Amino acid sequence: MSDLVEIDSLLSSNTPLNNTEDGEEEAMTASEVLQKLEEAWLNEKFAPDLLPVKSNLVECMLAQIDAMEANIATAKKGDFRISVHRMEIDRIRYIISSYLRIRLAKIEKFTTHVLQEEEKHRDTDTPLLSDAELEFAKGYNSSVMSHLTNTALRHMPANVASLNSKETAVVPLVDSYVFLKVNETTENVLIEEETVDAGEEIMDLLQGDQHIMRYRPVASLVESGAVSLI
Amino acid sequence: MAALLVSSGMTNNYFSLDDILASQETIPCTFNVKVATMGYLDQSTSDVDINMGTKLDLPFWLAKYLHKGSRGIVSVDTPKTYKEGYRHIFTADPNVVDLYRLGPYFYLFGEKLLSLQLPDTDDIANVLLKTFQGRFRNIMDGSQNALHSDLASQMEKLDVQERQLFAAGQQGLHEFQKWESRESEKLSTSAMVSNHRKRKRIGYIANAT
Amino acid sequence: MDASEIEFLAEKEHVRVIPNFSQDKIYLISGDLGPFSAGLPVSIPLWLAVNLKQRQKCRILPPDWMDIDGLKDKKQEEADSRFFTDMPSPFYMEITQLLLQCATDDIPGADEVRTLIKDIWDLRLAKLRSSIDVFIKSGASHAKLNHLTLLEMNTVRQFLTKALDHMHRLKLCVSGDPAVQQ
Amino acid sequence: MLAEKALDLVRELHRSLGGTLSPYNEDKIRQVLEEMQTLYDQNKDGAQFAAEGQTDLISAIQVRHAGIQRNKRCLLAYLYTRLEQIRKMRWEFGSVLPPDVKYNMCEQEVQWFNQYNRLLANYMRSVGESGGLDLTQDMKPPKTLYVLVRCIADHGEFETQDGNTVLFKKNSQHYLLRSECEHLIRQGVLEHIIQ
Repeated sequence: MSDLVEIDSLLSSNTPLNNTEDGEEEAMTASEVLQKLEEAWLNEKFAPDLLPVKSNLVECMLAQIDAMEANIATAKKGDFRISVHRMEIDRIRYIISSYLRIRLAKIEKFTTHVLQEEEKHRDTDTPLLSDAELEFAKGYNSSVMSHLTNTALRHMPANVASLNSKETAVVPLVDSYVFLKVNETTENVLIEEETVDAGEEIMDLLQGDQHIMRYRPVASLVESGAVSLI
Repeated sequence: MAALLVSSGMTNNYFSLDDILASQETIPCTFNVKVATMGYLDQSTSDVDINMGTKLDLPFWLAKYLHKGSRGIVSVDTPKTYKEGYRHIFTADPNVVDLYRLGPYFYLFGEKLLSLQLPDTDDIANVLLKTFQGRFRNIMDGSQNALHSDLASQMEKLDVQERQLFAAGQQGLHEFQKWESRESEKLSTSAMVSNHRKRKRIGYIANAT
Repeated sequence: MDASEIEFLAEKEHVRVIPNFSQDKIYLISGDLGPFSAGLPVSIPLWLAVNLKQRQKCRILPPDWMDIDGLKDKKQEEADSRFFTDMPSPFYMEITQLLLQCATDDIPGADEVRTLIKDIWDLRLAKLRSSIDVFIKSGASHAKLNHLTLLEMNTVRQFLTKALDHMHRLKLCVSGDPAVQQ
Repeated sequence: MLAEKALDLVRELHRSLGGTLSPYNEDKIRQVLEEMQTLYDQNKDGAQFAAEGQTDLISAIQVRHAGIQRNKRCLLAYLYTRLEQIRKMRWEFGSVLPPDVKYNMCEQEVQWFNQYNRLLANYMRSVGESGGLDLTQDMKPPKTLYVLVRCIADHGEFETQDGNTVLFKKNSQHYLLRSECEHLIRQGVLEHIIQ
């Protein structure tokens, strides 16, 4: 019982967690991490393409859940708080599972494209995939390719017996429409490129406003957090 | 399982079955050269070759391939449905037209046609957009209200993409109603499992008789 | 998105309850709750409030806006306005649904509240449909949707985005964009 | 017409989408591959004569080449779309498929299913620090910790997380942790009852 209180206070939202990477101090409380994770989940859900992975947030929340579960295990049976903590754990686990599932579905759908993009991201601060996702993507890609090869391609005439991945890669439709909410006022956003019969269209996105528009013009704003997909 | 379905729409990708079916729609072609030994493509004659000047309806994928380049093997003409006569009908009253019968991939095939640079390309492009805008309200109202009336007849005149749109409208409404009646709270058997069950039951009955 | 997921988001909203038990602060990952003192109001997330109510451990205090006269005015305002009015809660529908399901006895005039909220919802949805029609006919490329709630958006999400995606492609065709014409 | 059989494959699969997987049409696949080979052989012969100046053969070569490409696209789309369906089955049926569903798959597809199963299991095991996360669970937002369920069919004994054993007898009702019976509900063994 005393254990519960002790670890509980460790996990109180007032205690900043050390969520640092490459030496940069960035202290966030558990509830802030959860909030960020929830935003990442919704953005991922609505964005037509795969967004850079938020491994830190996922790992941090999983660790919190583990600690809380260890905690519950030591608590006295029938403690009112156990069910409350359990319900919260269920809610957080749902967000994490759903987030990772949506990512897997995109990785499977756009495998070739995702692997190409990952090349560009790999050595930056914002890798597209986690290590586990990368391994999964490679495995998935090769399983599909060898299936197509074994069942069809290798029985085809030599001049057509391979796949041109440029031609066949399934790519996300970044021109799809999305709903969004503006978090930070951003001026002069290019909404429509200039076309033959219409000029370009520029507008200001004001904090608090909600819009429906194509994803492409705001893709970078989603990544920076200036807008959220809803 | 909706969470696992990345918004798909009609992607024009290499593996898309819809795109393959849309590119099977035919286009009136005239052969500019003789094509030896391929006479069997023309079912109206028993000639061994296709002779110069032969008129033949070819599927889009073949017409496009033979048309490209400056010395095109075939010349292409606008399919009847996209010619001026029909374009007038679409603009005058888009809602009475049975696009499925004329299509069924009215828009998708229409988009493909544009790449052939027919003389009336601009007019075709315009009529595609105007037709959709003109039919939109009916599709929306139908999909939001057609709960008790006959769905099949509502959807009959819609082209494939319009049907998908209609279905999306219906689904949004149904999901909301399921939520309102608290049905969405219930954990349920996955769709494939219950489909499989039903099918099996039908199978047993069929075997028994 | 599933309506049940929007409900899930709505369940984070706080409501005030009067517990019939006492309990020290609970340190949740999402923030501290309590302390709970029997008979004293305390603000907790809806998911917990519903759970406590089901276990008969609290009485729920309806949100300020869940009041018959206020809702009548709101309904009139919505009917009079061409635009969507600002709702007192971005999750008005979900909160009403959940509270009326588990805590009818705590909501004065529960049936009338239900009817009024549903009327407001219907007014707003009708407005949404006609504005969608105007939007598509105008051929505009984007629209501002202020004051529209998540659940309202969601009932037309797939339909509207599909329709706009389709129209976008057709517009590219008209402007002769070669990207479409493969 | 050229590539007619390949189109049949596509039509056949397109009709069955949304339902259960249609039987793997090995026969037709073989015919498509044969047509491709025939067109290719004819083109090889044709190329020789064309080189000798017979230009009407060059256009024939182009027609046949378009046919080869079309056959290829239809066949690959058929196989690829089936994989997408099979992948979906892993999420809906679980890691073991009913025999009659498996019956409609070819040997390589069964192998692919097993491979996908392994890939997914490896991935799920690697999530987090403590033994992974089962992503095929928690498919809906949680509402309650415990759920009331009814057995749709006899399913033998079941050990709950707290060490008790319950007997899943047809029509018997149980009050279980949601997390331990969600799979069985999705697979149609148990039915969730809302009070």
